[in-house]
Order: sequence, then structure tokens, then C-alpha cells
Amino acid sequence: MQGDSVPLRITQRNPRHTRALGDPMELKLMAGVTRQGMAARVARDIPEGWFVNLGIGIPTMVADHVPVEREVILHSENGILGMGPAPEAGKGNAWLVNAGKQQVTLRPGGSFFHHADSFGMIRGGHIDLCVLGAFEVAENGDIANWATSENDSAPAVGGAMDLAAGAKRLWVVMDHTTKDGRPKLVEACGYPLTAPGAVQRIYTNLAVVDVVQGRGFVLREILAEGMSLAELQAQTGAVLHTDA
Amino acid sequence: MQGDSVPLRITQRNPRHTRALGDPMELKLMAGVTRQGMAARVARDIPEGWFVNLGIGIPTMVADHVPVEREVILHSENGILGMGPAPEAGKGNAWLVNAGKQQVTLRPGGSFFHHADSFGMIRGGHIDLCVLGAFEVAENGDIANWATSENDSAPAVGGAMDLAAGAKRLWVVMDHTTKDGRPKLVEACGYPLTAPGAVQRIYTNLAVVDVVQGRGFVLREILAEGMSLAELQAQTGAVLHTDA
Amino acid sequence: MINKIVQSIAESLEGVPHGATILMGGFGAVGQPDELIEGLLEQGARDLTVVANNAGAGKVGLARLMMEGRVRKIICSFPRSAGSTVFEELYRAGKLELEIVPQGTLAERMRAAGAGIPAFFTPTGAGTKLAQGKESRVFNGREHILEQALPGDVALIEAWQADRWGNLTYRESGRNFNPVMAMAATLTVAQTHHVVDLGDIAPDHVHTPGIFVQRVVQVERGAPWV
Amino acid sequence: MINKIVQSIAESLEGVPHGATILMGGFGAVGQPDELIEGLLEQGARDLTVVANNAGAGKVGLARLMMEGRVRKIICSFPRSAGSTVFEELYRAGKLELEIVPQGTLAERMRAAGAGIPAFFTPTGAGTKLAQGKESRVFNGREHILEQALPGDVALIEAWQADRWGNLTYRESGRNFNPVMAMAATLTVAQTHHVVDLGDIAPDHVHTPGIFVQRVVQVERGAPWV
Repeated sequence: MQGDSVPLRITQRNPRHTRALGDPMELKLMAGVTRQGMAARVARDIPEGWFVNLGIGIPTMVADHVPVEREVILHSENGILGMGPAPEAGKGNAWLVNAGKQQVTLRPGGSFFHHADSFGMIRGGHIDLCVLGAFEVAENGDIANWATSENDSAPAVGGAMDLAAGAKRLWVVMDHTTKDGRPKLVEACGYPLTAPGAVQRIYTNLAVVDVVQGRGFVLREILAEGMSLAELQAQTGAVLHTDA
Repeated sequence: MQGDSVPLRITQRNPRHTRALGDPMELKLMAGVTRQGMAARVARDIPEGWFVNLGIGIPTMVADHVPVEREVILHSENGILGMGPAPEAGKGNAWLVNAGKQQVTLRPGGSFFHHADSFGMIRGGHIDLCVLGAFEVAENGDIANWATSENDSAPAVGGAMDLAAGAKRLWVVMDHTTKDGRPKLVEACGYPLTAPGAVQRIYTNLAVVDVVQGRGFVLREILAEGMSLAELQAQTGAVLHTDA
Repeated sequence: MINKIVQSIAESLEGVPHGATILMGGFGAVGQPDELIEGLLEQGARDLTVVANNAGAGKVGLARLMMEGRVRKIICSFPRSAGSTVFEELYRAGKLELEIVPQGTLAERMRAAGAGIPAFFTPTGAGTKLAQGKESRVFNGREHILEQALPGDVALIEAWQADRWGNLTYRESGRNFNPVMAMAATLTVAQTHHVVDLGDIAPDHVHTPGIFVQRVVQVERGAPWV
Repeated sequence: MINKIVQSIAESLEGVPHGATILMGGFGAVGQPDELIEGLLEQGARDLTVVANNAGAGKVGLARLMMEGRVRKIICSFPRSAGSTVFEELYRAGKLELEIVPQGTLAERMRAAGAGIPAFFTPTGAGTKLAQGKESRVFNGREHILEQALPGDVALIEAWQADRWGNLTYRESGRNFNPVMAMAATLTVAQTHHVVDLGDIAPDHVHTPGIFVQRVVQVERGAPWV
């Protein structure tokens, strides 16, 4: 969609997260969109009627950016369909928590079920979309998001492998690079895999990138204001193809 | 328990099924206990608290012979625990049927669940006892009760294999011989097996026989009035051991 | 707004293709989606594989579908029962394939399909003629056989209550095969006795969450037999 | 008369042997049988294998059981979380075995144990280091691994309502692992917030039928956190 010479512009959609110059957050913004901006960008692509599981971190924020009139049914692997937002202060219900163990609410039409049924939904391909964070995504769709090294002998996998292997679509939302500037979109994952060949799309602070079988990373959109394809490529660990 | 020389007596426990001489049923009774008598004898051995699945035919009658004060929880493979007796005339509920598709009732404390959960109870060994009819039982515990010949190409297996393989205990209740006098307790089943090595006990119109691993048939009790062990052995297709 | 409720049986069955595998709920007449089966007769799909506990009775519903030559294969646990003459005649005439599956294995194969389990080991059927051609293996000293998931293209099921998200309840022993069939099919169509508002089914009491249901159609009948 | 309700936590845990595999319900604090875990501390069984989603937090409950050297092995999906310092120290010191299992595989392995399925194939974990040493096989063009049933000697679970037959309901997201653990154990002990009369739980609304529950004990607390 975006060629090398296409004028590039920021596509962050949520003006309330734009901050005044001088704000320390602005440095972050200059390097692309904010965490809320990334969540908003993901939310834009989720159509009504999808059953969606949102991982911990930025993925959880996606829910807040789906317009209320667009019905998207949120799944939580601890046995909930139809999750609503966090409760108002003082109105929390200790019996109703999401996979991150934060208190949530339930929309009318929601339901509860046990863990085996919940992961049956996941593994059985009934979840239209799972959005996860990641340490790395490879150009063949491999995702690494659970263990920080091969030597991490007590890593916490939780439901990540089930979600990555089971959901109909897996989108990753993460920073384009590590804090020290190393690319997180790579030719091959260095960290232990969560699932091979599972990712379809990546939303970063800089870009939206599809993973296309047989081609690798295909750039869909540059999100960082004023960034060229060449500049983006420089921060990416594998070839960024374009459809242009 | 019963040796060769032990005086033999009828042990049918349900006097309301005893009929006057001259009654055509008496001929049947002379050859052992009635169907209701067999059911009553089985019922005597079921302790309080067991979860019990009763097959179609004589096994179904067992429920009527469990005293109401002795709580036995009946399972039906179509998704019922806590089945009660048939409804009174005119008070039937079309939504509440047993595995034989007859209307039943539900006791307080009963519950409904789906087929996979129901057979999870069976296969998972949670059913304390299953009582089935059979064509043949072999001295190694093999049971044949679903197909009348190897050439029966459209036999109806229903839940028989699941129950025979899955229940904690399998008791068979059946006539001691076929209508034309051939033994149904045999050295090896001629009919296609329902499950190998599954039967623990057999109640017939003539006797109660245990199947003991490594020994074969072990006579527990002769039910037919005036019948000797030799006479019973003559109607049995494999050696009847005794504990005497 | 999500609204899975359609206005007619015909609409609920739109797009059912020839050659489809159809899962039909119910145990005998209880929980059986009679109107949807009648609708399938009208709809015209043929060369069907039908998965159900029984092989039809009388000359209506599944039996009629078979009479009309629309069924290629039946996968069931109990084909012969009172009134299953249509099945028996067609089967003897070699006009119908049959796969006999123990009832619990049938339910578990569909549950597996719905839960993303392609195959599982079970003791049921081991050492019998239904184990022929199946891989077997000993666990805990006992022989087990490997059974494959049984997915459907379409499930036709019967519910007691449904809402516009497709959440369902079943009534009493009408639950039976319906929930596992809903899980196992790509397109699950539920006929329901009652349509209720979103939220009317308490979240702790939903039997089949709407994620397993694609279309809902209301029928009028209030009991499995009239 | 069947009466599974016992009068004290101590009575509910009688006979739990050394070396037992204990399934502990809950997801974090929600649906976690805190009083039963405290009771197990008192009861004294050691050399335990504990199956739970998490590996304890703070210095109470499971964490305390580990501190006291009573736990030989933990089987869980998410050992490291806020406050899991006891686990981390013991694990680093080589005083605790750990088996990491993906959360859905953990649930399914217990469900399999409860349903008499000794092993099943799953795509979860295939191609990762958790597949090491496991049999793998391709189904539908995709790699799957064989996972084994995970039975327990004892399940400690938390219910919302219970009756004397052991029928249970759970509250909201407190259901989580509890029903599959109830299925998977030889001795299932449920602590419950409410004891109700037989029949008070509508038969269509029972979450765990009493067949999966051996003992019930009432506790006073009304919410997962005080």
C-alpha cells in the first residue's frame, strides 16, 4: 500500500493522547505512536461480531478503543465471554477478573464457563482474533513471547502457547525495537518460540506489517510521522516487502 | 459361599411377584426366579451412595427394588443423574426420558448435562456400577451384548461399549441359558465382544456367579429352588468354581 | 449490532452445500431439531453425511431425507430402533454407507473436533470388532484405541432459549448431543423455543455460549412430541 | 442418606497421604480454596506434587506449604508472578521440581483424566521447547504433540453453593479450573460459601454434578479477597 516514495504521515487516530511539546512523552511520540495509539490502531481493524482475546499489556488497552456501538465480544481465558471494561471505582466485583487478574465487568449476553471449555474455544479455532505482545516475531510468522532465554528454566507460559496456536488470527502489538534499539521484527527468532508460523499481522509504534506466507513481512502502513520506508527498514531485522 | 451339598433354596425376595400355582408364570418360576426376582436380587447388592447406570430391560427394573430410604443415584447416559421412577399416568414430561427413551422423573438433587460430560462420567470410572443384559459372558469376563453375529453389518451398539469399558463395576443380569437351552455363561464368547474382561458378576434366573480373574466363574449363590450345583453346572458352558 | 436471529427456517439453512457433513442433535425425539430437518428436506442439499445418535424412524425427518436419496452416509451409534425401517431397507440395498460409533466415542469425537483435539485414545471399543483398522496402544496396562475428531460442516440443534448473541439453554434431557455438536460444526443453526433478550439468560446458566452458534431461528412447538 | 457435608476442614482432609498429587483450584485468588490449603498445612501431608495455575504468592497458602518443605514438585502454567518469591528462591536452590504446562493443556490434561482419556494430541506447544521429549504427529498438515492425562489423588476446590449430594455451583470467574479438577481427582474436597438443600440448585444449573465430589465443607468468607 505504501511505496518508498509515498508521503508519509502519522496515522494515530486518538487525539486525546497527543501531548503538548515539552511533555516528556513527546520524545516517545516522535519515535512513533504511543501505546494507546497502537491500541487504537489495532481496534480500528476489528469488525463487529468478532470474538477477541486480548493479551496482557497494550492488547488489553485495545478494548477501550472499540466504539461502544460496534459489538465485539471479548474472551478471557479464565472462563469469560462478553467482558466489559474495568469497573468504576468502588464498584468492583472480586469474583470477576480477567486473565491479568484485574477486575472487569460483564456485558449483558456474557457468560462464564470452566477452563477446559474456555481453551476448547481457543484451541478449537472459535476465537476470531487474539492480540498478544511479543519479544520477537519472525518473517515466517514465528512468535516468541514467553521466555527471555533458552536458559530461563522457570518461564511463565500461561495461556500464550494455546492462544498463539489456537486462535483463528494472531496479531501482535509491540514496540518496533527493543529499548536499546535492536529490531523485534527478525529473520528468525532468537528467543524460545511460543508457536511457529502463527502471526498474521504486527502493529508496532512505527508501522503495521503483515506476515504473508511465502513472502515474509509486507508493510501495510507507516504510523510514525515523517518516517521513510528506508528509515523503517533500518529498524527492522528482516526485509520489509511492499505491495507497491 | 454355597458348596455342592448346601441345601438349596429360592432366594427371591419380593413376595409380590410370587404367583399362585397354576399361574402360567409359575412354569418360569420353577426354572428359577422371575425377571422381577432377578432385578430384586441385583438391587439387594447395591449399597447406598453408589452411582449406578442401568441398561435396558431387566436392569431398568432394578431401580424399583431399591428401597426408597437407601439413596442410590441413577445415571442415564443421555445426560441425567438422579433419575427417579416412571411418572404417574398423565404426569409425564416429554423432555425427561432415560436411555431407553421412556419417560422418567428426576429426584431432588438430580442434574442434567451433555453427552460428552455424561460419557466422561462413564469412561472416567465415576460410575460405581453398570448393570447390563448380555447374550453371553465368558469366564474371563468378556461380554457380548450388542451384535448377534459377526455378519450383522448394522448392529446397534449405543452406549454398551462405553459402559462396559468404563464403569467401575459391570454386573450382567440375564437368563442362564437361551430359550432353546444353550448356555450363556461360556468359556469364550461366540458373539462379537462388547468389551474384553469387563464383567465382575452375573445374576441369572438360576444363580449369582462372580467372574474372578485367574479363576473364572465362581458360584456365589443358587437362586433356583431345589437346584443342585451339578444341575446348574449342566446348564453352564464353563466350569463353575466354588469357594467351599 | 450482532444479531444471529434469522426470520425463517429457509434463511437459517441458506448455503448448506451438497456433500456437507450434518450433525443432527437429539436423543430420539428429545432435543431433536425437527423443523430444521424438515427445512433441510426443502433446502435441497444432497450427498450428505449425517451424524446423529439414531438413523431415523418412521417416514419423516431424517428417514424421509434418506428415502429421498439425499443421504450418502450415516454415522451413528444406534441405527436400528423401533421404526427404523427406511434405514434398514436402504442399507440392505447398499444405498447407504454406515459407520457405527459407540455413543460416548461419538460424543467425544465431536467434542474433540470443537476443542481442537485431532485425535485421542479411549478404552471404549478396544478388543472389539469396532477396533479393526484402528491404532491401538497400552496405557496403564490396558489397551486403548486412537479415535479421530469428527467435525461437521453444519450442526442442526434444538435449544430451549436463545438470545441474539446465540447464547443457548437446553431443557432437561433435551441437552444431550446438542452442545457438543454446536462446538463441532462450522455453521451451527439452533432452532429455539424461546427468544429472550440479551442478558435474560444468567451468565452462570448459559449452556452453550454464543461463540458456538451462528444462526438462531424460533419455532413454535413447546414439547418434543405433540 | 447420602451426606457428603463434613463439619470441619480437618475432617474434610482426613487421609490425604504423603506423596499425594494435589490439584488446587483457582485462578489467582479467585476460586482458590484458601481454607482447604490452610487446612492442608495443618494436616501434615508432605512430599506433595501440587497442580495449580500459579506457584503461590506471598507467604501464605501454597507459598507457605512450599516454605515448609512439603512440596516436591509443582505442575503449573505460570509460576512467576507478583509475589512468587518463595517459589523462585526454592526453585533456584534446587529444592523444588517444576513442570511448566501451557494453561489450556493443563486444563485439558485434567479433563482427560476425569473423562477416561489417557492421552490426546494437541497443536499447543508443537514446535516449541515444551515439545521436547514428546511424541509428535501431523494431522491436517499441522504438527501436534501427544499429551498425557493428569489425574490427581486429591482436588481442593472452591464452590459457591453445594448440597449434600455434592452438587456444586461456582460464582462468575471463580469457576475456572475447579470443575476439571473435580473430575480429575480420586478424592475431591470442595469448600463452599453456601450449603443449600437438595433440589435448591435447579437441575439445569448444576455446574459440577455430585458424582465428581466426595466431601463438602462450608467456609464463611464471602469473597475471594477480604
